[in-house]
Amino acid sequence: MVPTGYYMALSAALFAIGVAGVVLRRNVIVMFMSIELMLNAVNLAFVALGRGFGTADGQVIVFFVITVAAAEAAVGLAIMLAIFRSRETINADELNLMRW
Amino acid sequence: MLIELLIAAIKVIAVLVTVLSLAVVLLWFERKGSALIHDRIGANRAAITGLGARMGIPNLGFINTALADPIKMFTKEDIVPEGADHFLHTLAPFLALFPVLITFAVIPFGDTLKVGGMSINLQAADLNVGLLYILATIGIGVYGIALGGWASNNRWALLGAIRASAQMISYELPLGLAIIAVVMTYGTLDLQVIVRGQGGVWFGWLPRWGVMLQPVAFILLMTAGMAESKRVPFDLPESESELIAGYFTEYSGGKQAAFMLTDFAEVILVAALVTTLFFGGWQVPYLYPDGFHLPGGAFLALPNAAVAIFGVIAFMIKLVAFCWLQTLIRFTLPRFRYDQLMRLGWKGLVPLGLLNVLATAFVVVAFGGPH
Amino acid sequence: MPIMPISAPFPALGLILLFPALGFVFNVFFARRFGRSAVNLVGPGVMFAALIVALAACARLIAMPSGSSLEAPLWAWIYSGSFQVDFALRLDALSAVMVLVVSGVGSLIFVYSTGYMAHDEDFARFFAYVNLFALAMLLLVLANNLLLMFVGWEGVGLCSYLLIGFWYANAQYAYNGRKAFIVNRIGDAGFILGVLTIVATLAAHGVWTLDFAGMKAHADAFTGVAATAACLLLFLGATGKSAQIPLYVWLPDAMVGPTPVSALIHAATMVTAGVYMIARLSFLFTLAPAAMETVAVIGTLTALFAATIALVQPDIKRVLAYSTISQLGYMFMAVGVGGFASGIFHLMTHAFFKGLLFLCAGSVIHALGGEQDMSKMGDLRSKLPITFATMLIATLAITAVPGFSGYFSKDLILEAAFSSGHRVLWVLGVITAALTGFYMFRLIFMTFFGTSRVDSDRLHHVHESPPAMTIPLIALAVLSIVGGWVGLPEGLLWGNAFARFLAPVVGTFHPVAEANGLVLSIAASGASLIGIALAYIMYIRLPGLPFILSWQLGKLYKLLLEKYHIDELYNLIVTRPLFWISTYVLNRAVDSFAIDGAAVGAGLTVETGGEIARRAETGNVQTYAFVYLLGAVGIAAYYLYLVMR
Amino acid sequence: MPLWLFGFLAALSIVSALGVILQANPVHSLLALVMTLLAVAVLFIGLGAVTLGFIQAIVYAGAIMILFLFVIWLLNLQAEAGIAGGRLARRFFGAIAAAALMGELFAILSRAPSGGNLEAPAGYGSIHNLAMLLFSDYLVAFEVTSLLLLAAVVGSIALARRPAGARDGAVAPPRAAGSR
Repeated sequence: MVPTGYYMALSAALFAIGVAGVVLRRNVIVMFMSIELMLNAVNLAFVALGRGFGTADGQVIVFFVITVAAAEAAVGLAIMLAIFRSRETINADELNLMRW
Repeated sequence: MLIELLIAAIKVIAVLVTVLSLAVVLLWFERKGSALIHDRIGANRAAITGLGARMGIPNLGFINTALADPIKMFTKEDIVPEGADHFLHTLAPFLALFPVLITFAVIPFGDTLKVGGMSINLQAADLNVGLLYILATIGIGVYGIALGGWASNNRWALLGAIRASAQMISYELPLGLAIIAVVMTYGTLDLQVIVRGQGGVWFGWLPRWGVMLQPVAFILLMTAGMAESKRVPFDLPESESELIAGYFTEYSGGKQAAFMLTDFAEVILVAALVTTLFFGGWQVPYLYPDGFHLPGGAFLALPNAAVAIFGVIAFMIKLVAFCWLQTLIRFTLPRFRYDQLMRLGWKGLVPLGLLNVLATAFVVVAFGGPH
Repeated sequence: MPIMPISAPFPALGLILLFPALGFVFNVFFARRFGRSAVNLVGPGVMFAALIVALAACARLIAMPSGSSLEAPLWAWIYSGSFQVDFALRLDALSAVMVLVVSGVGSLIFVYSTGYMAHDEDFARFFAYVNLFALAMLLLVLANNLLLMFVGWEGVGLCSYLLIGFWYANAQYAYNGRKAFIVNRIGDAGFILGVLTIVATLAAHGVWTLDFAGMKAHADAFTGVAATAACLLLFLGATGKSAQIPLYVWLPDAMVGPTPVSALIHAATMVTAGVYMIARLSFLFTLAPAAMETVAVIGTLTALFAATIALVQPDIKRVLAYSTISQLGYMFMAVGVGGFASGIFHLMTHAFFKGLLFLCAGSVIHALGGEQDMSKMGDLRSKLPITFATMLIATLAITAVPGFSGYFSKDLILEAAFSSGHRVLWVLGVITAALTGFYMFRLIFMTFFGTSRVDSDRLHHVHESPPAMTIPLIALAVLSIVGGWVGLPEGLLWGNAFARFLAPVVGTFHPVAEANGLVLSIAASGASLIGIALAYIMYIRLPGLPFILSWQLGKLYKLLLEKYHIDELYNLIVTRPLFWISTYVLNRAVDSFAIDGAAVGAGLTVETGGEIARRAETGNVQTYAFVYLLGAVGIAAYYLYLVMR
Repeated sequence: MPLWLFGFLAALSIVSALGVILQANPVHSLLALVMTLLAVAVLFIGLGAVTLGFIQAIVYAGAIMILFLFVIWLLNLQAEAGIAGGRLARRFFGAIAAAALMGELFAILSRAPSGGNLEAPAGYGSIHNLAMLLFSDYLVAFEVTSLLLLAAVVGSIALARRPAGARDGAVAPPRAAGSR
């Protein structure tokens, strides 16, 4: 039996890696993937804690997270397509029209 | 403990060997089947070491061809195109083949066999969420094809890969919907339980096969399954008149063999799924654990081992029959256009599948479901 | 052993509301698609459907023991702690009379409207409004609690406003609509305060209900002061809705709406809502004698006052409008002296003959292509025979000629006034009866007799109205005659069946003074006949006399013609000061200086701040993410600090 | 789940997660992400959330990630010129901040109550168990999610469709791995 704490540590590590990806990578798609990584880290924490407390509510939350991630991916990727069509790039450093 | 491991290993090896050799047999099926339909003789030149024919030894038919084809492929040069992604180019065929092969783990090919004091479940892995597992492996199988096409650094290959992945993702939906209807009918995801649920007869003579309960799901699963295996009439990803060979244009030798093996394994997988879900799997009509109970009231007692072996044989017969059916369809129907393919999937099969699920739900609620 | 009253569930009451609601929805959303004939079918059709349901419900009610009621609790409406109000309908004897009047007269007027509005492009909007009005009015009379009744009360007010300004392209019409709405608001404020007084009074006794039945059961909670205050406030609402002194000024101006609207809303149904409300709350008003006195006096004064104005008005619809105010005064006089049943009786007969009068006037106006000035009419009886005949019947009814419906109801009111000891009011009422006879027959003579003063270019267009308009006229004429026969004098045939029917709801009238009904009746009828005779002399025998009189009594004539300058007075003491305050205090001082200054100052502050802060807006998502990350690290660090400390 | 298996899966998921952010080629990043997802899915199954593990594999790895792959192809993304470059200072401090966040999360999560590692009840994580919760306590959320999905479908179609008249040439045809 693996202690819940181990899962939490793994979750923390995955989350931090995701955060690093968002801050370090300039490619918007990879940033997006890093966000998915963070979502997964949180999902893992939900399921592990749910198991620790013997309740399935954590799993239901993860179910919703997956659904929302699907919606988010569809819309986000569509936005990227639209951006790419007009600006020919999805490099985060070059997408800075929304400023003063 | 040790003996259990041994039995498990034997089951796994048996399943793999069966599938792989069936795939080779299918290759011969294809050649002979197409010949039959095209009204020609078909492959008849292969003979062991090429001497047989000369020495007057009769051609050993499918054994020769079936052996000659793989040997030919595996001895050819393995070419990786310039500018290709080396790592992925090598990984892709196995990424495609692997998920299909492991899917067979949950297909039950026989009833429980009692040997000595042990009862052996004739199923490589007794998973109580077998159908979910099948959906998952089918979903993962897309990657091999997609990455193979992308890694080849070839426009035709990439187009083929895009077509393949779009097609497979689209047809996963009707496939899943068909499976959901079956799950609702039997109230379980365990394939062995579903097969057991198809034992016995109605009205004293009609086998209780799933196709009687879920004819629409059968058609859906068959169609979507054939689309998943990317064969005529759904072979747009590799349509030779448009894309040379689609996603495996740049493959040769053993890696191409792996891709072709994937195709044949998928055909077998569809046949296995159809058999398991709709045609009673290993169930033999009128055969019960204690022997045959014929409709007229006649009874023929059989030992457990004989019943189990009958089951396995019945399963194999049904499997081969559905493989043959797919081969026939392949050489009977012309290829779809891409828009027709998508329209059939999204506007035809998906709504049909949803309606079927709805109807099943009504029936289950109205007449009492599995619970 | 007497048969106990019962209250039976009757969910079909909801249908009475549902049909007009469906008609409203249809006319709003689908009329354009289906066209005029569909609207002409649906508009009156839903009213007839409601009428049929109402008849079925009333038949059911009459079959039950006296004092019974039908209940239809539709859904829970306001549930706030112990204060609970349901959306529930109730049909007892009083609301049965009202529902029949509203849906019956309403149906006929709707049919009439299909003819009257035949040349109007906006017929769908018209029928949408009147269907909505029917819905609100039926809700008003069917509501089983005061709050729901108020919903209907406000709803009819809204529809009245919409329909007065129906031809909104005319600025004066739109202004009149606003005037009606605003004057009604003043009354409604009184109504709301009255409701709140009742809630507060009952709540002080631990009772949280606005059900009429519940309030009646706890009527002992009202002490004299509370009852008087509540009743006076509610009566203020009634003066607004029912056009009594001092809030009557909107009704004459409301005549700019389409004539069927004047007939339905501003004569037959909506304006009687105040009378209905007081009758409905009779158990409360009887606890407040001072309020009752006020009601009676105001009613009588209004009756006399409006009748004097009606004497000289040249506009046919204005005469009828002041006549309506005057008749409403009679009704308030009746309920004020305690004759609730008589008031409701007059309400019903008035709905018949006044609706008919307006419809006939509409027919005349229709025939003359929009002419409303009686000095440009005359000698129309041969050209408009049906209109003339029916209008004459209605006029005989309103002037209380014996045998016609108005006679029975007005007689009962005057008898009630006299026998309750209000002799002065009785005298004023009789004078008003004489005035009524005069101005109504003045109207008839000026319109249908004498020499034709119609513009020559209009004369050859004059024609009798189409059957869609004349059939309702005939139906209402029949009702104007026989409608009063349900309340005959005591001892004659079935006697006053109407009062007996209503008695369980509004109580019975208790005379305090001896009175000989026959003598009183002869006196009142005599007064009416004197008025009629005067009109005959002045407008048939000596057609020059009115001019001489108006010249001789110039000042009085002018005063009456100018309606006692009440509108100007209100302008001076209410409207002008309000405008002054709006312009100089609210607009210049508060709005321009304080509010605009604050807004501009805030804007400047924000602009300057933004100028500085916007430098942080680099447009680079990753920078934002980085700052966000720093924030997250900081918060996590603070949390750790709190935990570890 | 035995500890060794957990250790293996944890290592696999961390290595592939690092792969997501360190690979220059987006397709490789994506493959690494799929690997992470599958490792986490197996962890779910090990935790008793069998259904969820398979849903993760089917929906996340099998569908959402393919969507990513499509977009990468459509946008014709090439390898990034290394992780360095651009705003170096921010990257440097960003990495430090991420590391600090990881440390803090370790510290915080190690204090989190973790329940008692109870024995899982019968049927824990099964479809039946999950469905009972979804269609009772979480029904409203479930229905709202369906609306969200519908909105996402409509929204992404509206965003991604080409304006009329720009049918051809708006996006360059996809290029495969090695083409420059």
